[in-house]
Amino acid sequence: GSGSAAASGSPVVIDVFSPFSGPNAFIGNQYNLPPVSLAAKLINQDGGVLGHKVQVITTDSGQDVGDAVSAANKLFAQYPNLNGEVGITSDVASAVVPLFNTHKIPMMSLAGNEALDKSHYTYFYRVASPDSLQGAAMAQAALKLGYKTAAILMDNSGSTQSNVPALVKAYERHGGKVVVNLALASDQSSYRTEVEKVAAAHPQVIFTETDPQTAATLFANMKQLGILGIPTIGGQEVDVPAYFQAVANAVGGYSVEDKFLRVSVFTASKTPGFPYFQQEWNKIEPKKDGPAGPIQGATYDAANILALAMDAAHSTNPTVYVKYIRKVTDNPSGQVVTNYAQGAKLLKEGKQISYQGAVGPLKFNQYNWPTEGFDLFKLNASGKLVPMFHQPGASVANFYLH
Amino acid sequence: MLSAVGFTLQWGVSNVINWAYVDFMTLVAFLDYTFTHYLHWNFWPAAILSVLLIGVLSLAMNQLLVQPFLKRGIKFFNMLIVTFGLGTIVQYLIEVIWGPTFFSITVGGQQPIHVVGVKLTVAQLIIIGVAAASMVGFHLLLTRTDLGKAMRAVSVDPSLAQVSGIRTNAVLNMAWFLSGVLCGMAGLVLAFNTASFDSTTGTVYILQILAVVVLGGIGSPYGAMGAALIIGLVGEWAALLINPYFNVVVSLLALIVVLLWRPQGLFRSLTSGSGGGTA
Amino acid sequence: MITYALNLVIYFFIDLILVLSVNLQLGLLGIANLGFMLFMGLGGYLGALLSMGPNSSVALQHYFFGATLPFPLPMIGGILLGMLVGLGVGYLVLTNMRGHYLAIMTLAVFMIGYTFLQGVVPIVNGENGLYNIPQPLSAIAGAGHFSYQWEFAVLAGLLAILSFWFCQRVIHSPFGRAAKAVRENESGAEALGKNPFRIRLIVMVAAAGLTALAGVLMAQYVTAWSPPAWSLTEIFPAMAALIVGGRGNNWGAALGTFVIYILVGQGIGFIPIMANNPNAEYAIQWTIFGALVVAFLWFRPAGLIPERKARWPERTSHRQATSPPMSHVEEATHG
Amino acid sequence: MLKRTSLESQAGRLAVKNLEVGYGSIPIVRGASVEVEPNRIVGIIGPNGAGKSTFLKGVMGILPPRAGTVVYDGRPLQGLRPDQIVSRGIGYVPQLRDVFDNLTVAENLDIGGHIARAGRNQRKDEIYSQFPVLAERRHQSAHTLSGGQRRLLALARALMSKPRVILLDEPSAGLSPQAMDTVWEHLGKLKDQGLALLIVEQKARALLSIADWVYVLVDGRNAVDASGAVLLDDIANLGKIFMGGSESNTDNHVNSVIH
Amino acid sequence: MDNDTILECHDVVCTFGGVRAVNEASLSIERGTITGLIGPNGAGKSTLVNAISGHVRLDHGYVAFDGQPITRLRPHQVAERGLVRTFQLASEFPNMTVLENMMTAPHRQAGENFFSAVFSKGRWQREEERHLIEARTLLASFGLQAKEEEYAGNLSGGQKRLLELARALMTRPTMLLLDEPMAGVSGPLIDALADHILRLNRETGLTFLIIEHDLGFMEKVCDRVNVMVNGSVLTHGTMKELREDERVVEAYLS
Ligand SMILES: Nc1ncnc2c1ncn2[C@@H]1O[C@H](COP(=O)(O)OP(=O)(O)OP(=O)(O)O)[C@@H](O)[C@H]1O
Ligand SMILES: Nc1ncnc2c1ncn2[C@@H]1O[C@H](COP(=O)(O)OP(=O)(O)OP(=O)(O)O)[C@@H](O)[C@H]1O
Ligand SMILES: [Mg+2]
Ligand SMILES: [Mg+2]
Repeated sequence: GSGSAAASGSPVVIDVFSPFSGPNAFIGNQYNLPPVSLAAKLINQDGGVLGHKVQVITTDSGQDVGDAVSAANKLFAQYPNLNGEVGITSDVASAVVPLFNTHKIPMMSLAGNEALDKSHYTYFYRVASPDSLQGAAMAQAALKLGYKTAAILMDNSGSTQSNVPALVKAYERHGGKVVVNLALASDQSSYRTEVEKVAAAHPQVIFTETDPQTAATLFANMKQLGILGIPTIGGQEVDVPAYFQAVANAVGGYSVEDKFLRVSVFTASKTPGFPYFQQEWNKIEPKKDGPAGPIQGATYDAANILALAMDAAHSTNPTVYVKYIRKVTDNPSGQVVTNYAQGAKLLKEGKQISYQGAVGPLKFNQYNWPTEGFDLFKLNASGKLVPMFHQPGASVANFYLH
Repeated sequence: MLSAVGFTLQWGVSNVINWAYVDFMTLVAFLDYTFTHYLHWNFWPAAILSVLLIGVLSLAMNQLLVQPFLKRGIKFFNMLIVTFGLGTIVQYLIEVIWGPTFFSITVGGQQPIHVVGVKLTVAQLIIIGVAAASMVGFHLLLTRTDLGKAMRAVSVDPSLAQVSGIRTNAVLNMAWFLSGVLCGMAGLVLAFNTASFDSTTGTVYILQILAVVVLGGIGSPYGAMGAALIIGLVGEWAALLINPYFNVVVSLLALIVVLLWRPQGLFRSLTSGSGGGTA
Repeated sequence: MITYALNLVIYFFIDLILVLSVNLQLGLLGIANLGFMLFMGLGGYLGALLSMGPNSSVALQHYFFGATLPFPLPMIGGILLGMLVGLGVGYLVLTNMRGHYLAIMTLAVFMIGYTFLQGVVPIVNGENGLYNIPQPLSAIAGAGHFSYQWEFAVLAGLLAILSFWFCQRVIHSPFGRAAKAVRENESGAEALGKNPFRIRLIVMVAAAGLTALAGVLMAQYVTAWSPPAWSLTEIFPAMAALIVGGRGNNWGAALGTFVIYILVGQGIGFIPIMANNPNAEYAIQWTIFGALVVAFLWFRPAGLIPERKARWPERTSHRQATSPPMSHVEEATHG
Repeated sequence: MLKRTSLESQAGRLAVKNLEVGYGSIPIVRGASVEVEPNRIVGIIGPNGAGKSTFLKGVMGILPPRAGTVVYDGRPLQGLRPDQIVSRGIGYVPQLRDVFDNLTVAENLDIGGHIARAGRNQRKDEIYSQFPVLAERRHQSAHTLSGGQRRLLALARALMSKPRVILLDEPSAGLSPQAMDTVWEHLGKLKDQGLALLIVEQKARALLSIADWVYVLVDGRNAVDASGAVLLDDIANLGKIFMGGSESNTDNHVNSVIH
Repeated sequence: MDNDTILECHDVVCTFGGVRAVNEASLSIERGTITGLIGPNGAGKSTLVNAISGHVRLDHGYVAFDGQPITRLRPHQVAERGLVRTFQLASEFPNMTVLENMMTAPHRQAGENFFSAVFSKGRWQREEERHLIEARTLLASFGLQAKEEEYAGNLSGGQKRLLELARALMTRPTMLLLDEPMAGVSGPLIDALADHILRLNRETGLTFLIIEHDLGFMEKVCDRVNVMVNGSVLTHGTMKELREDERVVEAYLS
């Protein structure tokens, strides 16, 4: 690209607002910060946004809403010219999204909170479907595969538990039966009792979402009690390589072939931009942050979308460029681009674009979340994800509501 | 159970609730992991060395941190904060050194074996063996040696113990070393059992340990053993009848009920004489 | 900048109320209550429930009732709930328990409450917690966040000052003196006609009310309230503030709150090297926190502003600077 | 009258010279000297708050002396920890916290004999026969003893370490006249066995009639020292010495009481 | 019970495990007298006082004070009725100053009510001033005036005994139970305190029950002395009478 044009003036400041401490520190450290840094690096190689270098800063949202509100206020004070926000996890979203909205800072978040499903915060965008729809998608997938009785083993974190009501509702309305539903306290030394209960109920499928560490123990216990044969279905939370790794370690290789399924919010493998993202990712962070996964991809896209919207608006001013976010992602008349450099070039030429980066096209609905739908994958013996079928957004929504 | 006995020993003898205890439990897993994975040592040398290291660390903590503070007349609550601070530092040091991800130590033979109708893995059998052996050793130490009595004397009144000719410092160090070793063993057992651990693994256990120790009577190793059994059983039982998520609640309820009935815990503690009632 | 400064001021006021309440229990009375965050949690929840509208499917939260009460009723409700539960817990733990056993008992009560509220969604939305909590009197301020912060700061400030005054009175009165006597030597105090149970219970209930008030304010300020906001580890900064500031002294509590919550809690982030080391920030914060506490206990075990020797006018000629009898310190909490 | 031997090292002699001890920055004992040797009972008397207990704590290494020397058997003791001092053969019975409350009588004695294991059980039996009350209550917790029984136990505990010198801080407090006689008698026997005894007492008369030499400590300093018999003759004068230096002022006691 | 009896114990029994510390002890004390209680170590004197003051439960028997049964009252209730005791082992409030220890003592202080403590300072301030004067006068008479700002925990053994006594007087009791008040107090001071006690008794009619092993002191102050042996009251009389009583000599005076 036009790498020769030296970036000038004040930088474009993008903040990553995530937990960087406490038990969820891995979310900030592994899922959110590295992909945003990668995006910024690529953008800056390309000469920056409208000639401004992108500067990535971080804010630790801490362990609770109180910490998060204070951290946000400090952020506004320290960076009065904040241009955009990536991150904001579900545990603190309900408290800080209104604050960012008041300060008119465009946000790109992965938070699935039901509470924000019908939000009218004009600066708040989500790059993942709501948890409720995801729960419904898991139910739909199970029924499609013919599993009529299910156990639910979700950890007790807010982001997984919020799948459960929709999951149960949709599953049972369409003829399934939940035989066991247990919340798991995270990071225990053993889940034998829980697993025994599941074994005793003989479900055809297990819905499970936990953090990777809990999964390691859980699957080890499942192996000990000999119920690895029951298929498991998970969602966004398990959509990370670390999770697969943990499970593989615990059960000794990816021997869960065909039994380990997951509903993905993102359509990573279908997306044209994913190989490029993966290639760049492997260049900088081959080991430290693990292999590239869809969640990292989504976060990387989030940063690119903000930058492209600025390009399209010819302005880094949040109140101006926020209106261009839809125009660079879900634009039927735009030309498909798979990375920032391509998009920036076309925009400079006055053309319209439709960015399809590391994770599928993001078609935002009126509540600013993507409606593309879900895909069901299975993990094969060599640890690769193999797509099984697509669940269109509309069909899942219908399944959920009726 | 091992962990609770070690903990109760520290608490009983030096009157200190060591919040950092659980972080030492985590640390031992990381040490062992380092020895086996980076230095490619065998299972036993790695395990023994890491456990001993924790014992030494525990001793150092007593000598360098706890004792100087106790000498300045700082007790109980403030010590709780000191140890909590230390624990957090250990926890974050682990995070800085080994990173914020989780690790796993795997021992062979995860296939379950049926022992009198219960499915157990080889690892679990080893654990039970080691736990039983160390409990017997511990029992002998406390009842058959002068060190045991000296520990009790120090725990009741350190200054009087000193003017009775007991080398209080050495006795305390010994107590901390032993409980450090127990802590290390408990941490390893935990790591083998859990299949994965990270820098916060131990912290989850502080409550369970506290509950067991108090239920057993502070400073009473046998109490801790008994209470560990009771708490474990009540928890399992609750898990089967109600939701396993609430087994902590049920164990704690059991604790409250027992304490209301016997405010000094179930068992006579290390520090009270045989005639001791409530005082 | 002003927004952030105001934000800090508000946090200071709220944390001050919390630390003052801990000071009443721990400093004045030597009650080793490790479960006081439960009162904070309950206050926050009831304050929220009383001010929020009834649960509807639109709100997409799960809780069991919502009363839409105007200010200050939610606040008063929160305080009353705190006091009520404080009374119950008091009867449970103060009747025949002392020292370590009392501490663990309160911890157990706390954990039961915590696990329950976290695990049973329909009460207060479980782990996700409550959000969109209305802020008191937000109608009379302008629409912007900025001006409302001023209003909230004034409200929190008034309540903090009121709490401070209240605690001063409690501590520096014959009642406080009797409480101290109970702390120092229970049977001695009893022999002088003081009723230890009654004194402990009153202090516990009053402190629970204050803690709950801090909870209500915090929940209303951040507009959301979930279990991690009142988790077990939150007790440590509060206790550290007392150690640094000085136990048994309200001015000490205030200074300690400032040092721990504001200087250490917030100041670290401003050290330049922290900027792009997000995970180091927290680690360093805790390390400094730990080191500070250790240093204070070492060099100034009684805190920055130690418990004041009670002084009466006249006859000051024989004043001698002496330190408290160390071997007796905290004997009372040992039972 | 007793002839005082010179300071030169004599086996078993405990010599304290110009000792200064205090709490924090407050000096309490300001240069007191006391000597005791085997086969002797030496007493210290003085008004309340004179610094007698503080003096003993200084000797035992519980409080660090700021000045002065403590020499036992020709070797200095200052700078040693209390347990080291005990293992040099010096026993100590404190005034207040004197027994292990939550341990049984027997356990208290065992701990007393911690450093002298040989013949421990035999010594225990001797003590039981000397003080039958303790034998009766050997399995009872020390805190359930009566005040007097407790003092006996404290004394017995100190004796269990087979000391050569023993420092007693008010051994008679709380003892019935009968028990006191037994104790004095026992202490006399110990003296005859070659022990050196240093006794702080308030029951001046009893002490003076048994002690070979007595020091009067007022305001942290030696006021008078003489043989017990001499002071006993002049006991009326003792009150004046006491009051002269002490902070308490008895003259206005009675006058000022309007209750 | 005759009108002048202020304290009456009847067949009091206290057992601990197998030990009968107090065994059917009966005692009656007339208003305005100074009564002694002597007996060998372990006779049950302190336990009897504990039983009267509510610190120990009776297994049997009853105690009446001022015509009212107090058998099952809690210690603070007994104290509030004007029956105040001191302890054999020091029971000062160590981290409070000597003066503060004194100021804590008076019963039913207006400012001890939580609400008036907080909301109506005026109500108790006057009272505080009065107590202050009283406390200082008492401290002076016990030779502790120089120590008023010292932490009580830093007093010497004897000074703690004195403070204990002064603090008990500060409560304006109707009757005082003193458990070995003179143990560890220096000789000349004992004489002065004996005078003090006699004077209080004469001038204010304060009733005393004193446990002491110092017989000289007992002889000087007590109208009558009870002798306790093996948990029960063996006999009573003046000191002089008791010295002649063979049983007493055998059991106690040897
Ligand atoms: N809690 C208890 N458990 C067992 N025995 C006890 C308890 N309290 C007291 N005793 C026993 O009861 C007896 C009476 O004790 P008490 O303290 O009343 O004696 P006393 O007459 O005051 O003796 P002294 O003059 O030595 O103070 C003693 O033998 C004592 O060992
Ligand atoms: N821990 C302490 N800190 C400060 N001052 C103290 C401390 N302990 C004692 N003192 C003071 O030191 C002085 C001497 O005390 P000490 O105990 O040596 O007296 P004593 O001669 O043994 O008196 P008694 O006969 O009453 O036991 C007293 O005035 C006392 O107030
Ligand atoms: Mg003394
Ligand atoms: Mg007694």
